[in-house]
Amino acid sequence: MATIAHGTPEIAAEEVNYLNVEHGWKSWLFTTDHKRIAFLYLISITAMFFVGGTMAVLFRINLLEPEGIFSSETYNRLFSMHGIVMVFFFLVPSIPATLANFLIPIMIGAKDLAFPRINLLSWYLYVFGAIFTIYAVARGGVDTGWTFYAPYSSTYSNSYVLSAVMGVFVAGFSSILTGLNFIVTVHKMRAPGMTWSRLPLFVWSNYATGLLQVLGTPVLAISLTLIAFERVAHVGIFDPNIGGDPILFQHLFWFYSHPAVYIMILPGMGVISEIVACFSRKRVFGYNFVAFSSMAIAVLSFFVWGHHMFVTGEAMYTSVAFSFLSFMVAVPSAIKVFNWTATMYKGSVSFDTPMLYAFGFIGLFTIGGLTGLFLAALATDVATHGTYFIVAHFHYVMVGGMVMAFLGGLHYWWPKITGRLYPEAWAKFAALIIFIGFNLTFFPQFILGYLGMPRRIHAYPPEFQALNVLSTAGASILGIGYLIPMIYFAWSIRKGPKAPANPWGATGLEWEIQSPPTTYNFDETPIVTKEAYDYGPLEEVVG
Amino acid sequence: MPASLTLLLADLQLFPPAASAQAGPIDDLYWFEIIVSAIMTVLIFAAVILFAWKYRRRANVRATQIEGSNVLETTWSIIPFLIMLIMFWWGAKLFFAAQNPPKDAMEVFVTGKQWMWKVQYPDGSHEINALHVPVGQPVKLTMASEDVIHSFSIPAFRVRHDVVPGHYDSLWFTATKPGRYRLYCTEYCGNAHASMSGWVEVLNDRDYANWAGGGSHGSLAEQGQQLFEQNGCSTCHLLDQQGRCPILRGVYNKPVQLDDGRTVIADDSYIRESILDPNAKVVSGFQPNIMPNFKGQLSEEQVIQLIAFVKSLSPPTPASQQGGQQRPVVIAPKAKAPAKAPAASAPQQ
Amino acid sequence: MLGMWTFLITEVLFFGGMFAAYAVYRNMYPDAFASTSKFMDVVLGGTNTAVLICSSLTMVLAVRAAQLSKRAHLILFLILTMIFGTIFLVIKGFEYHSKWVEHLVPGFDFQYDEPRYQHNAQILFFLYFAMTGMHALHMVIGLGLLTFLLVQAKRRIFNENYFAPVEMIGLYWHFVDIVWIFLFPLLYLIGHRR
Amino acid sequence: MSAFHVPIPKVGTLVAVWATLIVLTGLTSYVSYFELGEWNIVVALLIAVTKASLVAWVFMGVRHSTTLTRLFCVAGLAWLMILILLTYSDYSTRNWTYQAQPWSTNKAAGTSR
Ligand code: HEA
Ligand code: HEA
Ligand code: HEC
Ligand code: CUA
Ligand SMILES: [Cu+2]
Repeated sequence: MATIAHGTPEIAAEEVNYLNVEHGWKSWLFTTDHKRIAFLYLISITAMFFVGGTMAVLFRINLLEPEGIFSSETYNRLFSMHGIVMVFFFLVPSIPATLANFLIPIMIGAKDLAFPRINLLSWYLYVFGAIFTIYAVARGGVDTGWTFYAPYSSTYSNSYVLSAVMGVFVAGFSSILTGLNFIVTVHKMRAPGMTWSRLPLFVWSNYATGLLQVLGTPVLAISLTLIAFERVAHVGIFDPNIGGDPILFQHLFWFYSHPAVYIMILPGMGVISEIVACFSRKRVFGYNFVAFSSMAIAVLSFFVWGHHMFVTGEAMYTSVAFSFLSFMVAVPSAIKVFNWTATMYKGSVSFDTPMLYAFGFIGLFTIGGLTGLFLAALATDVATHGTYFIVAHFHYVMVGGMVMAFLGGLHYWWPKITGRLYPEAWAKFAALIIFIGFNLTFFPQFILGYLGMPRRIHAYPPEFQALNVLSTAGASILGIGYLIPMIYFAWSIRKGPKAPANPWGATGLEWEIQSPPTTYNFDETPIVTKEAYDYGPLEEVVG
Repeated sequence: MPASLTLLLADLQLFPPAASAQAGPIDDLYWFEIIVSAIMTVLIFAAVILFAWKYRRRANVRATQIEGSNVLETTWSIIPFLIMLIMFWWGAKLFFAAQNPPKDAMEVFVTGKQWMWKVQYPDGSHEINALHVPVGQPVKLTMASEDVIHSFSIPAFRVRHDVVPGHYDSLWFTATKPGRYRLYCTEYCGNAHASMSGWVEVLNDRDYANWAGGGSHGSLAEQGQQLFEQNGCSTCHLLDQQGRCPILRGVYNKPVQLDDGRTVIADDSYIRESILDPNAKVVSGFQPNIMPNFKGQLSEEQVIQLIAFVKSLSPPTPASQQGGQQRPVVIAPKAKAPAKAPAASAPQQ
Repeated sequence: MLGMWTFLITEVLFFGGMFAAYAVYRNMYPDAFASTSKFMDVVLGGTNTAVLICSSLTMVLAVRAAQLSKRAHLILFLILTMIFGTIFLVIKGFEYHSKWVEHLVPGFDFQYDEPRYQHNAQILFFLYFAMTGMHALHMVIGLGLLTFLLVQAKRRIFNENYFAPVEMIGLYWHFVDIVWIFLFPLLYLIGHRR
Repeated sequence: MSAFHVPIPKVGTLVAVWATLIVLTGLTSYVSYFELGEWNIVVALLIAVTKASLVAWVFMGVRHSTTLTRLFCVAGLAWLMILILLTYSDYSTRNWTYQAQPWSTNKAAGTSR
């Protein structure tokens, strides 16, 4: 279709791969190659991450002073957009739409996803959604928080709620389509011999994520539609003045948004399973349990949404049930943490960058998850709801967990994706900076939260200043930490040393093909005879 | 800068004061959780570091492949789960205990609106973004919102409850330490959400008596009586003789028979609803659509005054103790309770 | 095919949000909801239910024809299905029109003759419009898909080895029918003749 | 996927199902004219479920489908039930109150005075 390589001699000499088969923007924008689409996604979500991150930096600056620096209007718009952009346009699509999109077909020995064109469509939907949202920002922003609670969002707010809601709605469909694609692909496209018990854990966790996306997202879509109706036509569905119940919106919203937090962690867990296995040169301890726990999380996560509503006047007995179920869903997470740790036992552990991120993930996710238990317990939730304790909790799991996993995975598969190596020393340095910056930013927020500092405020009592200053300092370190990989990745795409097919000595189909892969991944469909983590002879542990 | 730094650090506070009866027990749970978390975190960090170091990659040393172990898996599912059960049970117990106020609780009314808290006392005084309570006395807050969802929170008491428009929410505590504590709105409610905060003053008995003594305006019930006249309620609701309308004397906290066969207890929420949406529950034997709808004409504060007046028409009997705001000891449906015959839906204990 | 089923699951939950809202509000305001039944035309609703069931039958016959490579039958049944679908929408249109005339459209000068239920009935009418509207939207999309099938059938694309699109759109069509099977009793038959 | 032997439904079966559906529609409308209290909705829903199952089972071909497809159908319904039932559980139990033994007033008073 597009003009074939009027490329430099250097490129012409290169093996043909998915990056250089075709050139020109058309070959990218109309591609149906899952790898190219993953690349498009990678660029778009990175852009959105920096949009969201810049907002975070701005409002963190505001929080240096107790009385605030910006007006409350500005501040409210900043954190709302930060939440919306980060959740719906960065973290939800982060690993699934990039790494998993790239890797699932390869890992299961397929040429592409089941529906390549739907895959492209989902990217376009994502972009449309993002445009709507950016448009909302440009017009003056949204000030409802990422949770869009009625009746504030439906009746009172005079910001650009509609276009933001539209944006999220459209992006939601993009997410549904990605999930649908994964589910069908995993069911139908596995290479001969790739049985369920041989699937890499990364595939398992993304399969579970797909279920969450497919089952949860439509409910978000409908609840946002109802908000939109209410805003446009004042139909009264969430309007207490005519007997509508604002709490109903919260039920519908959290029915999606709680499972969504697992959409935002399961793929990360999958990445960590791969990394830990590879850099310990060992099969994952308790493969079945790790795989099964992903599914358990996916199913159980739909039973706990009410834990966001303990203080809204939700019925007492319902709250108790939701509290109990929230603890249930924590068990499979615990299983995973223990299994990763056990995987290193008697391994051969190396400290390459991806592994450093995996360490970071295990540590920070544990802290974030354990503080989730504080919130699942009714009495301590009452004491901390709506405060910075919550903010700290979810940044620990989302940034300390998922973003770490995303970066880890990106480093791990970077050679495969681009065919280039990144500078290891810089990468280690950045990982360290990010770890330090992260803890400095968010640990003080636990303390602030129990002291009672509410979230979403632009001005706060002076006695909280010291901790807030610490937190802002941490955020700037963190910001710099995120810039470094940006720079060396950009460098590496053009100038990085060529990567071999299997730089880490890892197992798995993706490492058996060239880096970067050709358009159809495999010359002929592979026949799988081994399990995913075949690092050598086996020894049973008894006991 | 060091000077300002020391200033900052001088203010540095790491743990909030515990100034209510429920703060202590909740803190105990909190500490339990912290200790469990600390132990787990340390264990996991230690294991990760130990394994990573001990089994670091060396030439000629290969990893030992291990399949897994069902015994281990079961252990590390069951033990955390048991620990979590403790957290669950403990948290739920405290939560249950925080549900219903004791019968002798003093009642204070709170109205949240963008962006302030208005506090009204039974004696008729009111204040904005401030709450005065006596030490050692259970206080029940009955809270309404004029517009969006707010959330009333006093960190030093470890209490918090959302205030959702459309009905009453409530909250109670017993302050134990005289002093000034912050109160906040912790549900995002728009532009000035941050300034919807103020102070709770816990006073000892003498100070409280002094503070409370100063009221010159009539009591809440008297203010309500005025409204009752001004809004023409008195034209229909004659105090002692029944016209087209039910007599309001003695109604409060008594069961009311509705025209659709249900029975509800005439508590605050029921009376509020009777004023703002009279047709929602029509008293049996009366016509719907007669009583005008006062929504939009009365603010939540005024409704509170009217309720106080209606309440004052039901003088406390020995059975219903002081103040009249007691809840029946038996489990009774809250008035917001939609549908369902109470007999069927009220679980015993 | 699996893709279609997965998609239908998302549809179930999409409508599910509204069904949940319905359940909640009906539980809250049973009388107000019952009072609206006099505005719901059981005859039209029932007719529409029957029309949709007929269209489901013709649809499944169309699929069968495709499987057997009976092109003429396929085209016939597709057209019949589309006719039934159109009848449904026309009837729906009449119903909407009468609601509009009676000021029963929430957000557009809503007026209810029983002041007692003015407010709460509005919620039911909104749900009515949201649910049936969303359903009608699906019908319209379905008609579009059927047109597409028709064109392809005319072009002799389908044969006994290739008829997956017919099957898939058939599934979609039946699903839309099922949604209506629930909407009918919930919206038209509540507290009927009370 | 589709090229293989798909069981072709008999026209007779299809028409029989169609007839049943029409009859059930009539039945549910008819029953709604009786005052059965709470049972009205129960009957209406039972009939609706029957009709829906018939459509799914025969028209949508679930009866010939793989276990996987059936699993997906069941999952869809199960999740719908989770959504509706758990939400409903909140609203239907709001009026269940519970008089706990609160931190006894005496104790609090005792410590503070
Ligand atoms: C990636 C995202 C993510 C993840 C994975 C989690 C995981 C968990 N979350 Fe979190 N949560 C959020 C994102 C996330 N959360 C967000 C965004 C919000 C706020 C939304 C808003 O209001 O804006 C929130 C809010 C939130 C609340 C509501 C608070 C409130 O608003 O009042 C609650 C309450 O129960 C909660 C609980 C939990 C629990 C129990 C887990 C569990 O899954 C955690 C399980 C993990 C572990 C427990 C750690 C590992 C286990 C061990 C090491 C074993 C040892 C353990 C023991 C011995 C006990 N979360
Ligand atoms: C999903 C992912 C996600 C991610 C990755 C982040 C990342 C960050 N978040 Fe975010 N946050 C949320 C999700 C996320 N957040 C959500 C859902 C909310 C709730 C919103 C709501 O209440 O509605 C929230 C709210 C929230 C608050 C509470 C606001 C309030 O309630 O008032 C704070 C406060 O500190 C905060 C801080 C940060 C910081 C410092 C980062 C950092 O990790 C960001 C780091 C990134 C960068 C810094 C950008 C990259 C670097 C540059 C652009 C270079 C320039 C910068 C420098 C040189 C300093 N976030
Ligand atoms: C035009 C006549 C009219 C006016 C004015 C009126 N009411 Fe009523 N009220 C009624 C009737 C009739 C009923 C019984 C039917 C019902 O419950 O709606 C009633 C019922 C009530 C009840 C429930 C009583 C019970 O026994 O459960 C309360 C409380 C009440 N009114 C308070 C007020 C207040 C306060 C005002 C003024 C702000 C007011 N009413 C003004 C006619 C009136
Ligand atoms: Cu009121 Cu926030
Ligand atoms: Cu949650």
